[in-house]
Amino acid sequence: MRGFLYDLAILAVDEGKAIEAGDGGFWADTAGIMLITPFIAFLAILAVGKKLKHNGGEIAVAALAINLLWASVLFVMNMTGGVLTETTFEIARIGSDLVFELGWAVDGLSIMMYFLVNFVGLLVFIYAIGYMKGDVRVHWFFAAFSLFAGAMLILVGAPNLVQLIIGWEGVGLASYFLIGFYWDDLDNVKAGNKAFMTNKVADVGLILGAIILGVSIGTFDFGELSKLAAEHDEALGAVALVGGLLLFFGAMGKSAQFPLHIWLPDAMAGPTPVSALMHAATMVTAGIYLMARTFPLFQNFDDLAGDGRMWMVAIGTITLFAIGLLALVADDIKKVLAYSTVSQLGYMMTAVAAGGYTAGLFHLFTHAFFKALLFLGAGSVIHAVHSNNMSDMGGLRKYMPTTYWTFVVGSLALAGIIPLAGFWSKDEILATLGHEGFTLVMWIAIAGAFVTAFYMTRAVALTFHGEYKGHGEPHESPPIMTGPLVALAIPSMLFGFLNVPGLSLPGIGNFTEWLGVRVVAMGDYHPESVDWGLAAIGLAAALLGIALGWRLWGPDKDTQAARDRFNVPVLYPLLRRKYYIDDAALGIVGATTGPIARFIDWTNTYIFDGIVNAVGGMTKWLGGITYNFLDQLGVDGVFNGLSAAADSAGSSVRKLQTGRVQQYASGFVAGALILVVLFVFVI
Amino acid sequence: MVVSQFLVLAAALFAMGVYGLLIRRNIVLILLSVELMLNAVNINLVAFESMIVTTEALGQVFAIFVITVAAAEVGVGLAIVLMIFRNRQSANVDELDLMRY
Amino acid sequence: MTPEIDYLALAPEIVIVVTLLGALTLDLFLPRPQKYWIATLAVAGTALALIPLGILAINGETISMFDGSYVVDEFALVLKGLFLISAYIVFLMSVNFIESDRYYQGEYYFLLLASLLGSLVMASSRDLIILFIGLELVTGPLYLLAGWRKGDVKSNEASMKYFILGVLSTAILLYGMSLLFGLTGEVTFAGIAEATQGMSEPALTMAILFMIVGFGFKISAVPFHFWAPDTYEGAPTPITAYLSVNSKAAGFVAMLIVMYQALPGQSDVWAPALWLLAALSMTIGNLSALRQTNIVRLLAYSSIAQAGFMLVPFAAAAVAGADLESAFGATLIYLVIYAVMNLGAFAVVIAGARKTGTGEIDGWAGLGKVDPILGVLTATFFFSLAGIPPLAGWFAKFEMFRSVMIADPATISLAVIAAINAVIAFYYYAKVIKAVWLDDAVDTFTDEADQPPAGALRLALGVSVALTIAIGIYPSIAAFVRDAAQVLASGG
Amino acid sequence: MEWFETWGLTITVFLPVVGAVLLGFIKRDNEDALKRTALVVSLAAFAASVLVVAGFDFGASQYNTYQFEVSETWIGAINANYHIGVDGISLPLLVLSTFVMVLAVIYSWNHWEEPKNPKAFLILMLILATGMNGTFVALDLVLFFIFFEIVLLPMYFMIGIWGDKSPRKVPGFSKVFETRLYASIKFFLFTLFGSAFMLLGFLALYFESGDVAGERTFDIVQLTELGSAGAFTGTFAFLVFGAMFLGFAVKVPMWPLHTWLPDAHTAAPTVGSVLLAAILLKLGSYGFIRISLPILPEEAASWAPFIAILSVIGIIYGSLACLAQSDMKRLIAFSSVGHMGFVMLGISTMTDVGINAAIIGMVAHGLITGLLFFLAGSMHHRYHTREMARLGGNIKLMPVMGGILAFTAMASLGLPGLAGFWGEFMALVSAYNPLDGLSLGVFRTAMVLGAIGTVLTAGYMLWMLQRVNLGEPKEEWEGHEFKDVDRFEMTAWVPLIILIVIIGFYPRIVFDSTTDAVTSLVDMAFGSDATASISSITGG
Repeated sequence: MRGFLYDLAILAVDEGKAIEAGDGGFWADTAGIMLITPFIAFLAILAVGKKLKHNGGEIAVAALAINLLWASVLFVMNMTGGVLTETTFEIARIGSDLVFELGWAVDGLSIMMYFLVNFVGLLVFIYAIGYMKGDVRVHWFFAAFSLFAGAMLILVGAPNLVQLIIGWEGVGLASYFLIGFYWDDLDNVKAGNKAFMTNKVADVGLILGAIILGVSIGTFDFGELSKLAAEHDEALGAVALVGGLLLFFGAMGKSAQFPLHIWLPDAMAGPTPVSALMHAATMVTAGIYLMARTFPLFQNFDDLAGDGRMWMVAIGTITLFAIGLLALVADDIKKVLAYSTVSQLGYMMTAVAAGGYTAGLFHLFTHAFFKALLFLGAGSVIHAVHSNNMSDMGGLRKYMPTTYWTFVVGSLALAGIIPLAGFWSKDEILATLGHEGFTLVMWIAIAGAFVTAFYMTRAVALTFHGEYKGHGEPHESPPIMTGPLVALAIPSMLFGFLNVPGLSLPGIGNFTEWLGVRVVAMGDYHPESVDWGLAAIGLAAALLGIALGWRLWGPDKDTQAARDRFNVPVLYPLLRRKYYIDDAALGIVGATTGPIARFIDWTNTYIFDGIVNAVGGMTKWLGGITYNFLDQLGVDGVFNGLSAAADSAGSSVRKLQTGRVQQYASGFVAGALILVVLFVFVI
Repeated sequence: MVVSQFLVLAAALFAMGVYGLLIRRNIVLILLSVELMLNAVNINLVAFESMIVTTEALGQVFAIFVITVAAAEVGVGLAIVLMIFRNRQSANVDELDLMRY
Repeated sequence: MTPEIDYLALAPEIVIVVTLLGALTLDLFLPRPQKYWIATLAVAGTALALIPLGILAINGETISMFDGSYVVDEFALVLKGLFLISAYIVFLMSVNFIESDRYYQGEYYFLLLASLLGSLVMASSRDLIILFIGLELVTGPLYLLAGWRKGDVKSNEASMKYFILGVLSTAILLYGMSLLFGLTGEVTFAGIAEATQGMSEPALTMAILFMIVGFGFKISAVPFHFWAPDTYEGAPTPITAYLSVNSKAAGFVAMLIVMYQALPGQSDVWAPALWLLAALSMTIGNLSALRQTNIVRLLAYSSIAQAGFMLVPFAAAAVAGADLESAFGATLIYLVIYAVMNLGAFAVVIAGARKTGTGEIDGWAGLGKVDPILGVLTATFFFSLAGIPPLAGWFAKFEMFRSVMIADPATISLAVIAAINAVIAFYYYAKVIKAVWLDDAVDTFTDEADQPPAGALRLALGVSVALTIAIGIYPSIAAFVRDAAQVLASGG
Repeated sequence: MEWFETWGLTITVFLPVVGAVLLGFIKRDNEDALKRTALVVSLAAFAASVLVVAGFDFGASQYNTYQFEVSETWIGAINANYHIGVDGISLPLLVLSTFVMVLAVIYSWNHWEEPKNPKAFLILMLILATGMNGTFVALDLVLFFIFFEIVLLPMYFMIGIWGDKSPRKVPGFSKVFETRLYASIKFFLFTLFGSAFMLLGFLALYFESGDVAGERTFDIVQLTELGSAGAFTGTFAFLVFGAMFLGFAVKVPMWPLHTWLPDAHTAAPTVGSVLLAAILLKLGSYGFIRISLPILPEEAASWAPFIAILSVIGIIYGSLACLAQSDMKRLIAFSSVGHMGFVMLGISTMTDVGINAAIIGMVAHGLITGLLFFLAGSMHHRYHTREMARLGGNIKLMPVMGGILAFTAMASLGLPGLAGFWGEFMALVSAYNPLDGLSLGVFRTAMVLGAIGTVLTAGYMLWMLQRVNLGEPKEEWEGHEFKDVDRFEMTAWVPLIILIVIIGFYPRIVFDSTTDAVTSLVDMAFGSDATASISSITGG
């Protein structure tokens, strides 16, 4: 059936904007297969995975390959005309009109995500077959990984909030499993717990938000929600602010927004493919996706689109800049990438919150490719040197060229160097921010671009340049791993052109249009033409970052050594006076960025982590109090006390039984007399 | 005729009986106290009968029954006394406190 | 003029009289080894007496003799049935118990039959004198039976205590009766009921209270209960059973008749008084039972508490618009059910003591593993006493509660007290079950442990367990007692 | 099938006890015969209940109309009848009960606690089954009371005889008790205390019905009609509700009457804990839905905020207590307090959503916590300890068992897509928008606290997994041969797992039975404007 999206499309038409969309026919009706195959793979791998050559890797890959077929077909159909339909079936009906449904939406947004998840997912799975070879319980790895894919697809395909929650917690579960994949070491388990618990806290927001919105409008259906939002429905308006902010809080958890980002760096405890697919490309973007799905809600109600938006943009901004700085001091290459991911998520969130629906999603789209690429590259390196620390690397470019070149491509894309993908998407964000009047934010974002380029350059330099400081003889990874690197490098380079403002590719239009007719009904902004001035500034910031980074961590020995002194900047001028000007420049940079970064690192470790640990400890302590004092002594004590009392009463009462017959008789007579006195004279 | 004197007498006897039963240690004397109480009852009955004359002289009849039963009771009582005396060469109730609590 | 006598109506009593005379004569001629014939005779006689009872019940007409002083109506029949059946069970318990003793069986059965006769007479009495005779006939023989083990000082002491307090209570009871007679000039209950209608007179109040004290002794209600534990412990167990069932029942019946028949108009006096006794008996009885270590003493206190429960319905009678029938019926039903399950409990005690060689609860540890059947029986009877469904006890408690659920602070408060006591009571009943099933066996078992209980005892157990479960699952069996209640409840 | 219409329920209820009698005649040492008989009997009872489902007309479920109804005079004198029947509300619970009983029998096939005595154990189990099934179908207060109490006896013996023998120091007492003894008597006394007052409440209703309707009755159907017509109000209703509340709240158990539960669950033998958690706790909440709410609607509404508050305290409190446990089984026991808190929260909203939530919550909790106790039992069977400090790396020693434990823990923390989610989620939904006239403040606070409760739940469940399942096994288990899940355990557990998933993704299989009945129940109790709380503010 055409479903809610179609209604919305009609709504768009009412606003006089032309849309033409097919119902996707067979491919859309059967799109649900994509939501199921990974679960079949999951069970199959658990059942027979151990016995297979690649421990079930082939099953997982096969499943995603099938999915990618559907995803691609739909993607193309959507380019060439648009697809718009949903399929749902009822899983519960309470009373007359509280209905729960499962199903799959097929529209620009979900198709984009289907494609993203399945494309990147497939490559990562293939890569993982090589990466995980010979590792422990590989079959469990692929099982859990397939579980993730399924849950993620359920999430992105969700036509309503409830199914979204199901997928949402599902991916959380998978990430718990995979972060704690090496559970023999309890630290990894704790990292998994931390991720799950942080998200669970955020989910309280999601669930309450869903309830408040859903109950208020009588359905959890996204279409209804958007429609009513577009109509400025009163019942919805009444709860828009609180509901919207609660949803945003939920999004903050999954998408690692400050201050709930703390779990993501720890999540790097999982195998690298996991970090690539879940903690960079797809899962962490679920929050952005949620914001996009419910975008009309955030646009059409003054309080939410006003003050509410301020808060959300602020959070996003802090995230994109402050957390980005942390990447400067990390030595673990995966940590560098993790912080960078958080900062990029900050960009997306800022954009979507600011009303840049397309901008945010486009950055989500491009980022998925080059961040996955970077992680896989890092994985390839780690696989080679058996260490996460850049202090054990260096000079690897001659050992592993493919990895090097693809990694550089990814870095440049991330840094936002024209004409790579990152440049266009980041530029669109800047443009949107400027247009929506967040000028300050826009400048912070530009500074962020500088920082991004800065730390990526550092990463590249320390990893691939200088001389090798690790042990053994590093070697290029097998084709099964480099293949995906290349396959990801290409889109990282080219996909920027999919959405050059004002450029409509022949026959297929551009990303903005694919994202679907729904946008038009939501009064979002997307630039119609490139603002080259702004682009130039952004580009300049990036280049500056690269230049300084290169100067600071460039390949000559001294500065390679300087990297170590960089952590103690006060001493630095005393040790090196040679290039005075450079020293000055370096001094300034070192003296400023260093302490700031370390301060933020400190707050990160001691305040936000601290809070989490404190909360955890506190809760346990409270539990102790509740149980040992309240329960055992208090509530329970009352019960025990009572019976103890009855007991002693019994012993005292029975003392009456002295055995002396005449005392009995006295009691007898006394009783009689008391009765008489009582009833004859008193009453 | 006036009944009240008889009633007072009866009450007094009854009270004495109770008193005796409570303080006497020797079982035989206790039995006698019981006799006192029962006779108090008889006096009551007869006195009442003399006040309200019933066709079947119920008072006297009742009294006779009481006397009979009293006799029986004392018979039983003495039997028990005998039994106890056999076992412990004493008729003192204070010593009977094997069972208590 | 000679009063016309309906011999069929008197048949049960007559049969018993013949039996007890027979027992006496047989005892003269039988050599010691054959003495068990006396037991057989007693059992047979009791069973026989049930036949005319049945006929009368079927005729169902009320026969009144001696100017209404001696009435055989449904109510009387129900009670006679109760007395006969419970006596029957007690005889069954006695057979081996007494055989194992070296004392005179002849007298034993003679006295027991005499006491039974007393209770039969009393059930029909509708007049102070006959009531008094009946009561004394019930108690008199028991004084002696309590001391049946002549050589055993404990037994002596038991009978002595029982006797002294018994006569004291008799005296007080009689004093009350005499006052009542004096105030009304009547001895028949009907007459008294008329005369006391609406009478308000301190002397009358005193008379009523004295009679309550008298009955209170028989039903061992607090504070007239002191004799019970000691006597129960000292007396031979079958006699204890008889004391705790028949003579208690006799006391209750007397109380029921007098209160509902003779003094319905004075309920505002006796109901509050009995409220007090009920509350005291339940509470004191249960609390004291908590700490008992001897199973018989525990049952003694339990029977005190149970008496308290049985008194509860009386208390309801005072409340305006109270349903006397249901109150009366409640006590009666409780009495019947209590009789069945308490006899069962004592039968278990006899069998158990035979196996474990002790009456101490701890000594029973692990009995359930040695003799599961006996263990199950123990659980059945004690849970039933605690009032746990689906065993007969629940219905007794249920009816008791039902009778007091009248919108009145007095009754509601009593109901709450009863409810709390029901919970306390469970604790000490469970103590026995815990010992039998939950505790690990201590090997104090006698060499007889592996043998099943003697035939007669098995029969006794069988009868009572069957009744306990049957009534519990299908209480209508016991509910017919209520019809009997209707005869009297509404004041005759 | 005509005859089945009349006999179906009776068979379902009494077949087990008949089986118990049969077992009585089988030699004690003939273990196989005993087990087989028990299995056949419990299977037959389950089959009967399934036939009931098959013959159940889901279309016609106006509340207070029952199917497979039987009404025979039982205690004529007090007008108490053998009146039984099922409707959409009791049907799922009845099936749950017969179903879990079968699994319990299968599980105990090779899991006997010391002192080993299969005969006694199986007999008790079957008696228990009769009590539980009976409670769910009883339509007469006296009958309900009887079944409600019958359950106690077998459970008392199960805990007392086969329970945990370790010593336990009890505050307030000088001497140290054996856990099983302490727990069994505590369990019994608590429940007895509650049900004594419950009985008083029933009796009060009985008399009142006489005054208002002319004829005194214990019949739930008639009383419901009277109640929904507003016959019982004022102080009377208040007291009666209070009395019944005591009875049910102890059984649920609601804070602060819960303290019997951790001890009973911990001390009971595995199968005992399973049945206790899966079915017995439901008797209380079922009582609220079947008796308190329809018969005393107005009173229920005025008690609702109070109940909601207690429920929420229970949720938070239970979860916090879990975080302090060192004994795995005790942790699971405490988790029940929290989960039943959600059930009661749902009921307390007095809405169709809430009550549906409660019912599916009961079913889910039955399956999940039942499975958790199975697992705890099996692990204790192998490790001979439940101290989480000594466990660890279980999933390495026993991958299958560890996996199932992880799965169940996830289900228990209410993971969406598994059965546990719906009860919690819908309870929160209903709490956001309770029956018109109830204090929004209280219930919405309750909603928020409840949501926070879910976080705590996740917290202790993960914590348990971390300490039991993950990490490296402790040295003391070096060289131990651990037998992973055996086939009896599998047979007993797999059905539960499947059901948990199915209900998680397709809750209709429960709701289709309950929803109409619940809706019309709420209609009947509070007037039709009260139902469809969702639409009541959106106007559809």
